Parts: sequence; structure tokens; C-alpha cells
Amino acid sequence: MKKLTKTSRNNFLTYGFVILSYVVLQAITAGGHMSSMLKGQLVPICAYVVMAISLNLTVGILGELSLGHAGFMSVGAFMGTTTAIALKNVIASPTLRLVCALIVGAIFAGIIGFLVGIPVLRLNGDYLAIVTLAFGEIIKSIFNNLYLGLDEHGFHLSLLDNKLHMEPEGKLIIGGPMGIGGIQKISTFTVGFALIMVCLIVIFNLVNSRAGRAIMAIRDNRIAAESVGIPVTTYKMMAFVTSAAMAGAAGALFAMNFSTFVANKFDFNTSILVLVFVVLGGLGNMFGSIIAAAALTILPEALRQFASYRMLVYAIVLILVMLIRNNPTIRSFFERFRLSKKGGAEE
Amino acid sequence: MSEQKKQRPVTKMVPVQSKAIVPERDADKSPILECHHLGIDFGGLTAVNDFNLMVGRTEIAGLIGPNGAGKTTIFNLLTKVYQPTRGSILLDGADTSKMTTEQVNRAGIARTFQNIRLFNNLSVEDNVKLGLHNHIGYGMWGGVLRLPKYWKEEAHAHDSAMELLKIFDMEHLANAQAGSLPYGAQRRLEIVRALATNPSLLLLDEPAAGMNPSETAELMDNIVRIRDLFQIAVMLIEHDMNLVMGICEGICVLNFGQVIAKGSPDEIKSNPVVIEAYLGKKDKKKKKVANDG
Amino acid sequence: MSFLDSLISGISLGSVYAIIALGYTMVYGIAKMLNFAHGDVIMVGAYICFFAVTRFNLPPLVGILVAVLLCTVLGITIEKLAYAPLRSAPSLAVLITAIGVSYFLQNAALLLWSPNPKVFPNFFILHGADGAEQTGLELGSLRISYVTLVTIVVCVVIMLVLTFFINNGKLGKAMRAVSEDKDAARLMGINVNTTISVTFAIGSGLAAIAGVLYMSAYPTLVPTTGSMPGIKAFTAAVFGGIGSIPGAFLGGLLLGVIEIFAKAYISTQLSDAVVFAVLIVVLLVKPSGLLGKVVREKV
Amino acid sequence: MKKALSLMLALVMVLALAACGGSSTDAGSSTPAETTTPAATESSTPAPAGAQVFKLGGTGPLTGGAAIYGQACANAAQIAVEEINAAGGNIQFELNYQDDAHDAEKAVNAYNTLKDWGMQISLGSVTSTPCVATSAETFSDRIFALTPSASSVAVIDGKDNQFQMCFTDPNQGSASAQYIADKGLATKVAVIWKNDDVYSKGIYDTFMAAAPGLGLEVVSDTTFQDGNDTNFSVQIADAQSKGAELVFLPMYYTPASLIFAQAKAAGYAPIWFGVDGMDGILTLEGFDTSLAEGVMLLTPFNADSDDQRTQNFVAKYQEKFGDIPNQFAADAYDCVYAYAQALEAANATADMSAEQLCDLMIGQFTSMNFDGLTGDGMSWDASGAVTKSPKGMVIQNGAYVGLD
Repeated sequence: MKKLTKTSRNNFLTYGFVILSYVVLQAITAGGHMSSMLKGQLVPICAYVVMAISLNLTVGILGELSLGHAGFMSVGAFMGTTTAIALKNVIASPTLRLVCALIVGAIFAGIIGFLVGIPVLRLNGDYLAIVTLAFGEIIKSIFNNLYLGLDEHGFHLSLLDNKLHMEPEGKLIIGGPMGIGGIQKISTFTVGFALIMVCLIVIFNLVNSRAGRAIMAIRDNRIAAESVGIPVTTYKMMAFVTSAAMAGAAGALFAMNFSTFVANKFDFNTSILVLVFVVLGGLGNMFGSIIAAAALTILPEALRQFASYRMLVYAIVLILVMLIRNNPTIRSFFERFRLSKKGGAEE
Repeated sequence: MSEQKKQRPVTKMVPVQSKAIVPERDADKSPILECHHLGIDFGGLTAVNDFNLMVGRTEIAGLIGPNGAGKTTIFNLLTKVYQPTRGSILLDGADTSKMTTEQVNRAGIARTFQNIRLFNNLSVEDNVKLGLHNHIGYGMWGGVLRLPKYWKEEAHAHDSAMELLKIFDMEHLANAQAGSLPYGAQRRLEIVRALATNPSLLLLDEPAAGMNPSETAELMDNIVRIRDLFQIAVMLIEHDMNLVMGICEGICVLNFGQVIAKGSPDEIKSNPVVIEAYLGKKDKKKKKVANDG
Repeated sequence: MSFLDSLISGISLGSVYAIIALGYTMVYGIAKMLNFAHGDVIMVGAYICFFAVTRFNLPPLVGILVAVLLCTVLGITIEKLAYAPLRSAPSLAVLITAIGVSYFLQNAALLLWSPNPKVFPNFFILHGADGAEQTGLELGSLRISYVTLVTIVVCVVIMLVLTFFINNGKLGKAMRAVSEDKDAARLMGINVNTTISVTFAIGSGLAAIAGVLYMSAYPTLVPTTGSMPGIKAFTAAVFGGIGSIPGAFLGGLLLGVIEIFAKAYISTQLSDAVVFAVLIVVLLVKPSGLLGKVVREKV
Repeated sequence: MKKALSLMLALVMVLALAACGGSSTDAGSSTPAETTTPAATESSTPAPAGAQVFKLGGTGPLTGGAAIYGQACANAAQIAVEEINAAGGNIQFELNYQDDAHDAEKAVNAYNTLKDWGMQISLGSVTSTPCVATSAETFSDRIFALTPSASSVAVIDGKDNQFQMCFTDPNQGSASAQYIADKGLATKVAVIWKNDDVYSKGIYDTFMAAAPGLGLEVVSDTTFQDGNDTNFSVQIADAQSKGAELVFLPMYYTPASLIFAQAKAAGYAPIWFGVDGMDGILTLEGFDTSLAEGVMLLTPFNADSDDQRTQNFVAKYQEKFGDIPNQFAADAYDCVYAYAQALEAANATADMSAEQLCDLMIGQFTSMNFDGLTGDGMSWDASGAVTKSPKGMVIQNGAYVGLD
């Protein structure tokens, strides 16, 4: 049981860190000491944290490289926001509406994740990565050409052209390349925090259960996993769909923090950005993902004093951090530290 | 699982050309494993051809032969890592041709690997629990929502895992990372993990590789003990002749993908064809004799 | 647009993808890393050639040589500073570092050369007897530009030279050894670091040539010029079987042809989606790309 | 948690940077921050006594693929600010342009940074999608915004304090169709547009809506996207094979330059008709201007104009930044001067809050007339849309010539 307690201790530290951060940030906001810049970033940070921990489920726990995670975020953003708009006159409470939107976003992203997973999970390595990239681009392409309107007869959907045949008072929701505009900004830091907590609980509980063990076993050695009777495809799919659904919820949260968003926002670069969070934070290390996502989201804003050198500095910081993190000397230094702390529990 | 087996029609036995090596005590029971004319080609190359074998319910069988003879390939065929090109495999009378690796395991074959395949980043206990995977009775939501079933089943799995680790006196290593174990312990852990799947046939691929004589001796005792304890069949590939001759009741010798001899340890020891194959004589002659066998 | 016209358009687009994919796949084949900064080295090469020719009035050939030379130096520098320290790190760490290098090159170019587009001169113009400029061959109603012809010829030459180079000679052998197993190669006395540096040097030199040819075909040069062909070339390389040099050529050509056909016969709006859908289908049928080696895991 | 410690160490660096970067911005809205654009360094002349220094902020893509537009605006606004400050009038500006990388999320971040800095009046955002996002913020924060170039209707739609210096997209679409029909340029028309771009799509939609009523037949309708914007052979061939006499190009000049070159190679020479985004094509470095011969466009600005102010501006811009300014730059330049005029007229003082200034500016802009580089006698209606006459231009011998 020693091991269980050790993992749970780490998990509880992560929960504690998230809760503490929330309380501290809320206190600062309540005290009026929060700058607009940071305040405006709270919800996006929550969304990116959820993106990072969900991608970490695919990349770190399942061990498959995905380059199209932003595609699921996109599905969640469009579907979630559509839901929120459609429910505007049905549910009065914005928070409740937001929660519904997050759930719908997650469900749709999960469904798309399942459909994408069927072909994707049959491949390996770089080929799997390129196919996820391909799906991300396809999703972007489709949303760039999708028109969705709502009138008294219900939803009207059209691909490629803006001919929805709506009643005159009908409202255009998704406008192809224009994305969704005029969004009521109902995302809040509290809901973002709650979403992070829910996702963390799901991931930690999943990882420390029968299913999570099976997923990690597939990562460590697929053939051995098959040889002990683990249905590999089922568990790969389970991880992939869970990850996609969380990304969908993150997308809905993200989208409703802005008055507008477009499909191009969720492109390859966003997928890569989230991957950077995951790798920087450490594969399979959820706490690391949270820190990395938050730090790297704030970093470009914090670098504004460098003006036009900002993104150059960002690139240099990114490279240096990767180099330092993977430097054998520094690594072994901490490795030694770690072993002595554990008191040889391993042998 | 056992119900499933009963429901399956017993496949009609195909006459096996070569001499069966089922030990006396299993003679009245149907064999756990039958291979009929099993063969596989890789591209144009025939890796295994016309492999016929029966293994008794509680037999310890040995599969030996020079390097590259196709021994591991046969294990891979039995566990469906490769699909056979020809022939059939009957596990407890049921045809496995439509099964995948994972289904074959659930039907009762567990194995270890020549190049150890542990879940290196997981703990020893988790490795064993993964062997127990199909015997832990809760699903994804049970785990995520931490339903009472989760706690009950996990506690049970923990006890079973510890029980199994006891076979090799490995309980104290339960929390160690599998990849950090010494070589011998890794081999033992692989056996424990395979046993955890509750097999009726255990395939061991060079279990004594890299072990010193005293470790090997201990391993021999343990293999016999496992067989006695779980009442299962064990089939092993091994180069250590002391081990093979010491514990195997039936031995099958392979060379160039063909069975060249079958029989008891004593018969094999004195078989000139086997000696030839091992010491290496001219190819022509070997082939001729092999066909006779 | 007639079928043949489309085909020629597709080949001319594909030849550009192919030449970029060649460098990509070579570096992948040997160093086993996805060098996401490859597209940006192409951009730098194009800028160097542009300035050499338009500002310093060097002849095009000299301009290309200067670009190849400087890009080779750049490639080695990047490798030494950013990738070599990560030799024993997980491959994803190197991937992220490559992305960092890509950001760096793009933003450095933005600062150095401003975001204003530059129009790249066309080197592949023949002057006819009447003094009229000709940019391509006319075959009846069909037209194929010299840039395309040159690109394809250069592609084939590079492909043959690379294949020959890798299969023969000491350095080529060392490269193959490193690609198979770095540790074993080291034990055999091969200098792994040098070999990988040379690989990057060659890859970056090829990038400069690719940059010039790419810009000759599609002459708008901006600091982000490299990012699109980078992704497309990655796709092409995977399409053909990543690591396979003929595969990159074939993958690039096919990608270009499919893209043009998708635009001509399906929809210009969804052409990207169609291209990627075809890619997915191909990979499902041939999971290691068209000419990729099927690696059977030894059990 | 295996790597937690080494991770922490690496992140200390990031956070240290974040902290030192944050210190200037996080310290709250009262701190006067340094001006931080590449272009907008400190305005050199000290403000004369009694002068009112207003904090003017804007966001635009200073990095990334759209950097050309953002930098043009930031540079031109800086020139205008320097001129105004140097002239030593009552109205002085402190300018702060922040990078938004053509992204709505980053634009809101940039806007919040400006708010922390104490921005009183805003230049909105340079490009449409970010500006739709920031305009929602400036609207709810009651900060007046005048965007130089974000032409989407969604920028000003339903927001009383959002104004534009440029035409709205629909305006351009219908005006173009009207112009083509009025002048009888063609009846068979092809359109090539960028279907993942708000600007292009906005013009396209209204052009398509207006065309049938004006007797224009759109025979070919093709698109391109980001990352798919180099090879136009299919689009050109489609227009050519369907016999389009005129090709309408609602896009920026970078892809247009490729279209001209590829059409020439394909032997296709229709009438080309562009919109304001086409402006800048003649100053593209290395561009063979003969390719654009005969291209018609509606643009409010012409860098080659012999107007004294324009020449003065172009010369200054070229001296300082080495490039010839495009229409984005001219719009931004006009924005600053329009502000100067409005603030002067309203007797605004620098100690006024953003909200007070907002009300004053709404009053001024809806009532005043402004003469700028991009038009004389500009006026704004309550919706925030500008009224100015687009000039029909045709390119002849590498220069713009008025069409009328």
C-alpha cells in the first residue's frame, strides 16, 4: 500500500496546488490587486490547463503522439457555444448554461474523438501523429465552411455556402470563416477551476484504476499487454475519447471567454502549443502540465516589455528550458537528490 | 471462461503422425494443446513447417533446438502474435484460428518473452495486477467514480498479487519499478504476471537465460512447484540442457522449422539426429533424418 | 481545366513539395527526428539568395551557392546548439526544441528583414530569338514552366546522389549505421555526433536549394514562408514513407497532384480537407506510407 | 512526480522572466509604462507646459503572418504622434501599440495590458477578427475606439463607441459591383476569394448579393485558404475556361501578386478588379509592376499621389522604416490626426477618464468632418461607419491613375 499512498500523496498535492491557486487568485481579485492583463488570462489559462492535462492523457499516459488536439477543442468550442446561444432563452442562469455548453461540447468532441480514433488508433508512431494532424486540419477546414442558423423551425445547417433558408428573424450562429460572433461572455474563472478539478479527478482516478493500468501497460509494451489479455484497441480508444472530450469542454470554456472566435484559431499551431505544455511539464506528469500551461500562457504577455523581440525571446526561453530540462548533469543531480530522499524505497 | 470452453464443440482429432509425448498421468484426459501441421512463411521463407504436437494437461514440455530453429516463432504462433499460414491450433479442444493474442490469453495461454517485456515504468505490483486484469470486476466508471466495487476489487487484487509474488519471494519488491529490477527478478516477475492471468498453459521463453547455476536450480524447483500448485501445463524453450533434461517430461527438438525429434529426455539425449543438429553435421543428412522422424 | 492541364499543374506544385520533403526525410531517416525547423531554413535560404542577387547583384548561380553555404553553416549551428545536447533525451523533447528553433528563425527573420513581402526573381527565363521572355515550354495547348522542369530534374538528381551517397562510401555507411543504432555505431568507432552534424549540413544545404526553387515557382517571400511548405513537406514525406528518399519524391508529387485535382474536380474550399482525407486513407491501406519499410517488431 | 524537481528548476527561469516582465504590467493601472512598440519609441519632444498628453493605445499583428499590416499601422501612428507632439499644440499623445499576432485571444490580452497602462482612447485593432474581440471589450469598458483598418461590420455592429477609418466590407463589395456595372466593364465575372478570411468573405458576400441585380453574371467562384495560397492554377483556369471578362479579387495584395504572375504564364488577361487590400502591390519589393498593368481597384489612398500631405507622409515613412506605406498606414495616420482634431474641438483634458472621453468623442465623431490622407470631408454616422468616397484607380505604367 506504500505505493498507493505515494501516488495519492502526489495527486493530493496537485489538487491542493490547484485549489490554493484558485483561492489566492480569487483573494487577489477580490482585493482589487489583479491587473487587467492577468484577470483576462484566468479563463484562457484554465482552458489551456485542461487542454494540457487532457493531451497528457494521450501523449504521456497512452504514449501516442497527437498533433491534432486543437481539432477537438474546436469541436467543443463550436458545439458548446451553439448550445449556449440556443439555450439563451431556456436557461436563465449563465453558469448553468455554461455548464450545459461544456457538457455538450465534451460529448460532441468525444463522439468526434471516437470517429477519429477508429482509423487513427490502427497506426503507430509518426504515422499516427500525421493522421491526427490531418484530422485537425480537416476539422478546421469543415468549420471554416460550415454555416449554422437557428430560427423557430430549429437548426439549419449548410456546408460551403451561406444558404440556410431561414425565417427572416432567424439568427446565424456559425458563419463559416467568420466563426461565431456576438458571444455572451459567460465563462468564469470559477467554472474553469471546477473544470480543471473535474478533469484532474477523472484522470487521476482513471490512471489509478484497472483501466488506467491497462492504458499505461499498452504504452510500456503493447505486445506484452496483449499477451496478458488486455484488449488494446478498447483501452486506446478509452484514453483517446476521454482526452478528446476534455479538450471539447476546454474549447467551450475558452470560446465563451471571448466575444468572437474563428475556426482558424484552432489550427496546427494551437495543437503544437498544447504539446509544448505537455512535453515541457513532463510526460505523464499532470502537475507539470498545469505549471507549464500556466507559465507558458503568461510568458508571452509578461515578455511584452521586450516589444518586437518578444517572440524571439519566447523562442529562446523555450529552447533553453528544453535544454536545461534534459541536461544529463542537472538531471542526475536531482536524480541523486530524489533517491536519497526516498531512502532507497526502490530496492 | 470455462463455460465457454464446454459449449464449444470438440474438434475432431486429426491423426498426428509423430509420436505423442503426453505423460502417463494425463493420458486419459484430452491434451490441453494440439498443433496440427502448423506452419508459417515470412515472405518466401518457411520459418516453421508441419509442426505437430500435443501437450498434456499437467505436462512440462520442452522445446529445444539450435538458434534460429523457429522455437520462438512457434510461441508466437501459439499466442497469435503471428497468424499461422497453415495448420491449426486446438486449445483444450477449441480451435484458436479466429482468435487474437488477447483472446488466446483469455482462453488460457500465457507466456513470457525471450527479450523481457515488462511494463517497465509501472511497479511490480501493478505488473502483476495487469496479469489479473481480466479477473478484476469493475469498469472504467467504477474506477473514475471510485464506486465501492472499486475498493473491494482493488483490495482483492492486491491480496492476489501479493499471493502470487510470494511464489518467488518477491513481495518486498512490490513497490519497486519493474524496469529497475535486476535481470533475474525481471524474468521471475514475467512468470508471475503470466500466472496471474490464470492460464491453463504457460509458455516460458528461455526462463533461465542469464541466470547462474544456483538461480537456475531454484527456477527449476519453482517451475515444478507452479505446475503442481496450479495444475497447469508448462511449455518452455531453453538452451540450458540441465534444466530441460531435469524437469521436462516430453521434449520436442526443432531445426530449420522442422521437428526432428520428440520423446522423453532420455530418448532425446541419445538421439543421434539431435546430437547432429546440435553439433552440426552436413545439411543433406540432417534433412533426410528429419523426414524420417 | 483539362485533365492534362491539371496533371501538369499538380506535378509543378508537387515537385516543390518533393524537393522540400527530400531534406526533411533525409534528416528523419538518419537522425530520427522530425525537424520542424526545416521549413524555416528554407525561408532563410530564400532570403539569403534574394539579397545576394538583388542587393549584391551576384549572378543567380553564385547567389544559390551562397545560400547553400550559409544554410549549411546555419544547419550545423542549430544542430550543435539546440539538438546535439539532446542526443540522449526523448524524441519529443527534440521535437519541441525544433519548434522553438522554428519560432526563433521566423521571428529573427521578421526583425531582420521586415514583414513586407519580397518578390523573388525568376531565374528560369529563356530569351527567345525575338528577345521575348519565355518562362516555360509550350506543347500545343499544354504549358510547363522551366521552373517545374528544373525542379523535377534537381529533385531526381538529388534523389540519386543522396541514395548513392548513403549506400556507398564511408560516410554513407556511417550514416546508415547511426540510423540503425546509435549506440552500436558508437561502439564500432563511428563518430555519431559528426555523422549527425553532416546529415544536418546536407539537409540544410538541400533546404537552401529547395528554398530557391520554391520561391522561383511561387515568388512571394515573407518570414512565414517556410511554415506552410514545412507542414506540407512533412505530410509528403509521411505519405511516401518517412525515411525513404524515393518515397519523399513520390509523396511530394502525389500530394501536389491530389491537391490540384481536389481543387479542380471537388472544391477549392475543401481541397485541404480532401488532401488530408486521401492521406488518411492511404495510410490505412499502407500504414508505413507508400514506400516505407514495414518494420515488424521482433517478439 | 519523477521529474518534478528538475522541472521546477527549468520553470523558475520562465517564471523569473514572467515576473520581471510582469512587474511593469502587473503593478496596476497607475504605473506609467514605457512605450513598447518596435516603432513607437518615446516621443522625443517634451510636452510643452499646459499641453494635454493623452494615452493612445492600439493592438495589431506586429509578429506572425499578418505582421505587415500591424507594423504599417504602428509605424504610421508613430509618425503621426511624433508630428503632432513636435508641433507642440495643446493635444499631445503617448502611443502604445501592442502585438496581437492577428489572434482574438492575444488581442484581448494586449488590450488588457493597455488598460493596465492606463489607455484613455483606443485605436482598436488592426485586423478584423481581433478587433471584433477587442471592440466588445472597449464597448463594455466604455473606452472609445477608432480602428484604422478592421473593416468587418461586426466590429461596429451594435456598439456606439466603436468607429472605423476604413470602409466596411459590405460597402466595398456592393460599391465594387456597382462600379463594374456602371462603367460597363464586364458582364461575365469571376471571383477568387479567401474562404477562411473574414475580410475577404465579407466583401465576397455583398458582392455576390449585389451582382445579379446589376446584370453581372458570376461565372466562376473559387477560393483559397491559408497554407494553400501559392498555386492558383485551378482558380485561374476555371475563370478562363468559363470566359470571365473580369476577375474580382477581394483579397490582400500578397496572394494577388501570385495570381497576376500565374495568370500571365497561363496566357489569361482579363480585367482585374481589386479592393483596398490590393493597395501596396506596386511597392512590393521585386514585383514586376507590368503584371499589375490595368488592374483596377477601389482604394482611398495612393502613395504616389501628388498631394502635399501624402508626399510628406510617404517620405517620412520611407526614411524611418525603409518601406513605402500602404493604405493601412495611411488609415492609422489619419486616425491619430482625427483624434487630435476631435480632442481639440471637444476641449478634452488629459485628466479626464476614459469614459468621459468616450462620451466626448462619440459626440465629436458623429458631428465633425475630417480631411485626411485617405479622403477629404470624411464623416461618421452613429453606427461608427465612415463615409468617404473610394477612389477608382487603375494601374498604368506602374502607377495609380484616377479612373474618373
